[in-house]
Amino acid sequence: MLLVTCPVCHASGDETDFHFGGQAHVARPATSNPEGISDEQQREYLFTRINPKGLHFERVRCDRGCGKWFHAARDTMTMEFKAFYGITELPPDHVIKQAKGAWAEYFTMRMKKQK
Amino acid sequence: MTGKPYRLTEGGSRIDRNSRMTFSFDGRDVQGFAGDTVASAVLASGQKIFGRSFKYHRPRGVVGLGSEEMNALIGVGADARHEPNLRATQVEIFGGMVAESQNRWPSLTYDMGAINSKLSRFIPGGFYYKTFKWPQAFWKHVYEPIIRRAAGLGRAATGCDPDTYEHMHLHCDVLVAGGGLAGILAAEAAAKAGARVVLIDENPVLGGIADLTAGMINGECAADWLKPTADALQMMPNMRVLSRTTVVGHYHHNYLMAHERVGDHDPALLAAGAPRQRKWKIRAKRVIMATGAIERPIAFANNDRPNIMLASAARGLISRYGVSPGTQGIVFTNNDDAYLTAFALQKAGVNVQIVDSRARPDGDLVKRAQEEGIPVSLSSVISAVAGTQAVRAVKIAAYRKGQGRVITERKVDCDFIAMSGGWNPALHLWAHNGGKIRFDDSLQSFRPDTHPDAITAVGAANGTMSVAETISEAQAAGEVAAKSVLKKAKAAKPAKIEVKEPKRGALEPLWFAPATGHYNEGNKHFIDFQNDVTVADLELAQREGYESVEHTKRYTTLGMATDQGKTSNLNGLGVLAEATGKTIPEIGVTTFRPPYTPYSFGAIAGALTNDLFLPVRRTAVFQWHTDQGATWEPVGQWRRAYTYTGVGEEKHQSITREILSVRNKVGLLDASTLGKIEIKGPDAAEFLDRIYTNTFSTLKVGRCRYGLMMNELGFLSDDGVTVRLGEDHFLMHTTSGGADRIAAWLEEWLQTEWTQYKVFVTPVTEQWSQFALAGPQAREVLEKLEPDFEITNEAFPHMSFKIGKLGGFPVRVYRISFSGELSYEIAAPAGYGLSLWQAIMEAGAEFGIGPYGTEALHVLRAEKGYIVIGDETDGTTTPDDVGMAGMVSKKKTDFLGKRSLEQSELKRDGRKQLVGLLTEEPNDILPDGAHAVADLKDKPPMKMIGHVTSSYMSPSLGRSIAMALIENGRARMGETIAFPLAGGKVMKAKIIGTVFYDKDGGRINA
Amino acid sequence: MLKPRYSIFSLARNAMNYHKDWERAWRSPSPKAEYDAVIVGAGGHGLATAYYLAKNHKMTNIAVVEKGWLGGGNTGRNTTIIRSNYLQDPSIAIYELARTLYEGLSQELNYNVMFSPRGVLMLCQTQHELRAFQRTAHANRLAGLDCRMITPAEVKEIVPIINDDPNCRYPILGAYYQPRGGTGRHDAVAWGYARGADDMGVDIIQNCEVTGIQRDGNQVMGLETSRGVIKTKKVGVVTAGNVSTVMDMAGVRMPIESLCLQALVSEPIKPVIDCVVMANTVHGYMSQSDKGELVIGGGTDPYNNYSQRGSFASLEHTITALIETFPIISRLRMLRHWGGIVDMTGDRSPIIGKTPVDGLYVNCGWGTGGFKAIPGSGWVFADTLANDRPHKIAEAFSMERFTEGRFIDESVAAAVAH
Amino acid sequence: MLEPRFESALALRGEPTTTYVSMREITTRGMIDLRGLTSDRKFMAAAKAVLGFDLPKAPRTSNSFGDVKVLWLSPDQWLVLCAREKAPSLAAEFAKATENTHALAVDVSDMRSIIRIEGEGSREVMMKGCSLDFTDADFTPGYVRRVRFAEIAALFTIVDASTIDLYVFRSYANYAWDFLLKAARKGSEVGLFNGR
Repeated sequence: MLLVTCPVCHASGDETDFHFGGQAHVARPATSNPEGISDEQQREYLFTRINPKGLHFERVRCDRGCGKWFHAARDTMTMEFKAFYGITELPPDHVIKQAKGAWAEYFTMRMKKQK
Repeated sequence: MTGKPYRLTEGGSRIDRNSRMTFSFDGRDVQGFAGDTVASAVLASGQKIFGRSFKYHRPRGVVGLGSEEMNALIGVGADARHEPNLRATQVEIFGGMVAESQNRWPSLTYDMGAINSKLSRFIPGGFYYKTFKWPQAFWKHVYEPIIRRAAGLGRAATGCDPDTYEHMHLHCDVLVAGGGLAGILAAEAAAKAGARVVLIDENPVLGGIADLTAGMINGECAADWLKPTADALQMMPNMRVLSRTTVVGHYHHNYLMAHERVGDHDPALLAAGAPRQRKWKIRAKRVIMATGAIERPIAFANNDRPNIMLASAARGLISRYGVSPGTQGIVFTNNDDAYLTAFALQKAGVNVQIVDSRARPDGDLVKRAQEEGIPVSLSSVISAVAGTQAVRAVKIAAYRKGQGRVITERKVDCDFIAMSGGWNPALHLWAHNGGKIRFDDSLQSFRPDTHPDAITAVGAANGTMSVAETISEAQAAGEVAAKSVLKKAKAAKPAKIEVKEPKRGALEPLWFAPATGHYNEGNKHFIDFQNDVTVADLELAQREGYESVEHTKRYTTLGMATDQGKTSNLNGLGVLAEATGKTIPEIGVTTFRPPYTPYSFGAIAGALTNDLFLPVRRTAVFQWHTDQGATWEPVGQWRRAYTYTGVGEEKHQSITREILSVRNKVGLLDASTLGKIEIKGPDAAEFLDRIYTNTFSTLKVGRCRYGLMMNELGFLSDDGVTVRLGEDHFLMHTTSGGADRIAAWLEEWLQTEWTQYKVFVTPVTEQWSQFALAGPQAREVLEKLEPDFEITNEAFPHMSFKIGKLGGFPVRVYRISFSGELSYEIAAPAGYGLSLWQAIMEAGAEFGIGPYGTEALHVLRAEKGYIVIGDETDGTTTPDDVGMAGMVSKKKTDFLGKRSLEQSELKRDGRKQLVGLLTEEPNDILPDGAHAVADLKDKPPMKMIGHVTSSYMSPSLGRSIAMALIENGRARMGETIAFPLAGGKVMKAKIIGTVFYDKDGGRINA
Repeated sequence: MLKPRYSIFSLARNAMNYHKDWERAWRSPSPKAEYDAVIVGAGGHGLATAYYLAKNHKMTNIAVVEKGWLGGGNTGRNTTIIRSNYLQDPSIAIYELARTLYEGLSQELNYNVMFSPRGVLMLCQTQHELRAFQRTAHANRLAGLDCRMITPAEVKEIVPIINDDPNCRYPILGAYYQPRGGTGRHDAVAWGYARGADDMGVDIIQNCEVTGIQRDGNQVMGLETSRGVIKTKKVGVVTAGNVSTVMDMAGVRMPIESLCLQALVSEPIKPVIDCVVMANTVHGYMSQSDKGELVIGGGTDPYNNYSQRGSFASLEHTITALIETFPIISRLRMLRHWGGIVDMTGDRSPIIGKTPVDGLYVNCGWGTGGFKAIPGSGWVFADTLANDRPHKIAEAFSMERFTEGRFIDESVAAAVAH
Repeated sequence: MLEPRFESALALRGEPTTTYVSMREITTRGMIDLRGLTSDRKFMAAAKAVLGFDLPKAPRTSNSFGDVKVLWLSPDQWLVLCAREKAPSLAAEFAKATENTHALAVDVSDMRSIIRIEGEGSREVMMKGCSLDFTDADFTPGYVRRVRFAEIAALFTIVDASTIDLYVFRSYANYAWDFLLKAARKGSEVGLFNGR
């Protein structure tokens, strides 16, 4: 029974008071560019998932609390939460630094975009 | 010794000799004292056999003192209250208790199953993998049934459990698991520092095995010194002590499960309303594991005979229950600790001698034995045991480490054996959630190492066997734990504690005591008593290549019995290590899994059983429906009236009646369960355009529009009518099952994708009772309800709504229809729901109004070809599949699911399309889900081309109708297709459009 | 067979000298420098693949590499249910092939896998569920499966301990029954295939973890392992919950999420239930092992998890549901509970076939239902590997289906509540 | 003329005698679901104008003046409590006052049922149904929180040391009531808070 803390209302509670929404930071292509989305892009968006053994980033809703969605960084081996952060935000830098493999690639790419 | 041979005249810290009680064991009345366990009382009565073993059905007696017991498993209670497989060493007796032994037939002393013991040579570990293969059918019909009957231990209860269970949540700074010396002192230290502490112990009284240790504390024996401290704990305001409670599991983030046996020991408590058992769900900031240690048996020939027990158990029987296992005892050991048992026995007047496998033990206790004149045979082992139903004698042989077989033996008469192969720290909790463990040579056992969570091990659980070290370790741990969680901990002054304890000599591992003839030549050296796993079985597994410790475990079933290897796993590893020349750490351990000891499913479920198993959601009219004889249809957690069956009426008759009253007169449906969501904001219209396949920004204020929703895969997920209350204000209706799902769905998109939208979403489903007043005479009924608004067809046309009053009722009335008739859905605040419903029924009485249920509704809508999400769609159905491509906007650039409709599979030809069906024989009703085939064959397999989604006898048309999803259906109009049914019958049906009734929709707009 | 056969006679013969002469069930070889094909993952699916590669395709210079002990993953953790009464044609095809192979597997492998066709009941507890299973029943009958709908009375007859109170929360409206479904002994399936494959010369290399996949351009060249480099031009990845991690080594990202599925057993008791009962509305299923333990499974936890330790919340739901369904279990006790890491695809159906990398094949996504498929899965995957093209039955399970929207969704029948 | 008759969800359930806490339904309370952005000055001012006091901004707190009380539900959602008969007009006032800004006020007086749990064991009984720590220092009068209680969505407020108001959706009221009857059954006391 994971112990989760909502970064919006700062309430801590059992995982059963929250709703888990799968991988974080999955962009919906149609929102930015409804035309010219390839079948491959659509598959990536709908099905292809980063599925790491170790640090993972996911979406969570404060389901029984304030009702707001947020992000969590969690180790899928130890279940330790490394950070909770806003639904429109990126993880804290020190957590991004710990990201490996596909997640590391993703964040480097995001950083480039921002600059 | 007294006349009653095994109950000593004095002693027994747990029993109250002034309160006698009688219970029955296998139908025989047994006398005991308050505080006795079934084990102590039955042993006191002279009976040694408690059960039969799992595979060989060998007679077995008590081995342990508590939850580690693996042999003396009994069933307690009658009929629906029967509970099997309880450990006799844990079950506290009470007057009138009914207990029985298990896994024997016809009786304990004469058991047919014992034939297996004779055949044992032919059924080594894993034998069943090698045989029972021919002939094929025999496994299921012959071999397996025999095996199943022979296996299994006790029997299940009969009927529903009459007792109750509950859960209790608890949060604390420090949880201390185990109430022995270490646990009590750790808890005291933490509590004195100001922490909120919970101390949990599985026994009825605190103290652990302090009463069995040698140490003297401040001049008193450990137990006496400890008692006042233990009593004081109960009084501390920031301390909670749970007895008869076992911490059964340690889970992520220091979440612990504890199982309290509230009323098992005292029926009076149950009668007074107490739950039988309570499960504690505890979130602890820190955990201190003080779970003690479990003594190891020794593997010697026939070491499973009744009255061969652990040294600590023999000691405990005497000091706690004033019961001696016998009159002539042998203590067989490889360590100093068991010498204490010899002293206790001698003090109790029992003849005892010691067999010690070690050559030169040099501990204080060994010296004391010599001083007290107890015969000690060094460098010796027990090489044989005489007696089947009870120990009669043993053979003692000289022994050198690593010796394969013994040469010379001498016989010694005795009637019990107390054995000790050393102690294993009870580190199960440590390992449940990923704690690392390491092997300790001095213990010849594993002890806690590192752990990812905030948990500390102290005392014997940590491998610390000395009293003095345990005390300092425990107090330090308690204080550190408190400090780590408190902003400022109180400074507690350490009390002065002086400990005198004997110097211990080293333990020497003895994994296997040789016998005449090799271990693997018929001698049974048991490792796992309950599962009848012997040394020979373990070596066989190795020889056959089942080398991984997990393979050995699974192949031989070592450690898979109800004690989960508490007394057998390490001995097994020791044997494997010697057999393979590896070290025990190289062999490795199997995974420790919760629970520490088994606990009841009832306690796991808690209060949520019977009427509380899953909530039933009720509308405001629920009781009225019930009184009118409604039968129910579960929809999500709701219960909706399926049909109102009158006296002398069959369901199909009442359904027909309800349908016809809507078609010909007027009917009333409780539609309160439909989802209702208020959506408001400057971007509300644009937001809805993203959610629905069709357009809502063009909807006029005051009007209603039917909408379709897809998920992102392009498949239909929900539908319903949404009305525009104001320029930026909408009320969305969803399906009953979809209400919560869709509300969450809207929030998700607003919060996570279109965060720029200014839109508020507030679900209001439960605020409103909503009733569909439907039928040609609906308007007349509405008129009688004193509307304060115009209701003529012109003023109040189809797909519009009014907000106003019906008499004194504040209402919203929507002119929408799911029945194809003139229909008004009238919504009023739920508190007025029942009286509005009754008012409508009264107003409609003169028009012959009747209530109708969900089944009638389904037939009505099917006659009109309206789809039901979940019937006509199944999660892989697109709008075009159900002929609603027209409702998918071509103009809108983006809405949910739009892009997926472009995937090749979703737009390919030959997809299944929704069509209407008329069976050739009007009275034939196609079964739900029946499949049509491309070409009819006399037997399967046949190529299927689609299936029936809805099928009914239509009273309005006086014939059967159906809808189906058929490959290329819309191109097959007029074609007749075949549905081969079970039993060879074939139904043929003609494909037509989906609208069967009132095709031009005149009635809706009337 | 080179190995001496197992039988009642060999058992008796060996008893004469106290079973000292039994041979190893499988060798413990060191990896060779090169193989014609290497299977990654010695679970049931991987071992079956190796067995049929050797048996059906005469490829015996092959190896199975396993980071732990063979059969140690989900093969040794599941609730051993075997059935084939699925809704979608591709599913029916592969699960029925598997079930048929199971029927003769003990004889085929000369190892008693204890396949026990004791029958599988899927309860119908709502009108919606009843209709859904009726649809499945019609489809299965026309596909030639021996299955049928049965009445509440028949259910009670087959499962006397079931709660047949018509007023309970979800009264039993009927059940979908596959008499030839049942259970098997999960370890024995892995061990039997291992012994059989080993007997034909397949190297089963345990404690050998794959750390890298070597490529030359787009062609697989070999594996880097904890026991050195192994050259091979054909690699079949069959690593269930760990498939994403292994495929990442070849730069292939999978449509997979790894979740924790939990199971538990009760203490052994005398027989109370002689078939498998699945209650899908309330989420719980139960059977009784030959040892007497009630074997119980439930749902998956809602978040990615590689720890093989699940959350207690889902166990509570499962057990509450089963007490409602079988009231007598209330006073029985949970002996042990554990978790397995299941690989879930977007449509909950497996992926079998080729990958964007030449010589790299994958068989994964069995999610919560893999055990029942082991023989069929091994059969078609071996054929796919041997011939470098998908076996007829495997075609529908290609990864491309996610690009085309061609899903194989078994949950559809109960997908949408209404 | 047709006269509406109000009937609460638990109207047919009597006050229990078998429990170690007292339980009764509160039926006189009106409720308004108010949505708006804390960052929106116009909205906050408008709300204050209607209420006569500020909306609570701190999570899980409540403000009140006279017979009107406001519970914080979320950063952009509040539940306004008032006399049941006053709710429609108050809701209208909010609607009017927030006309020119982004807000939503809905009269939801019939959407939830309120069960008042009173007695020394009230917190203990709550802890039989939900995982929160009712001994926590924050759980003082005025504390409000949404939780999962006995598997259903609920909302509670701490009224005083031994009194709790439990809000559940109307359709679940009987289920919650039945759960409480079982959890608070005499003889099942845990004694967690007897002077501790």
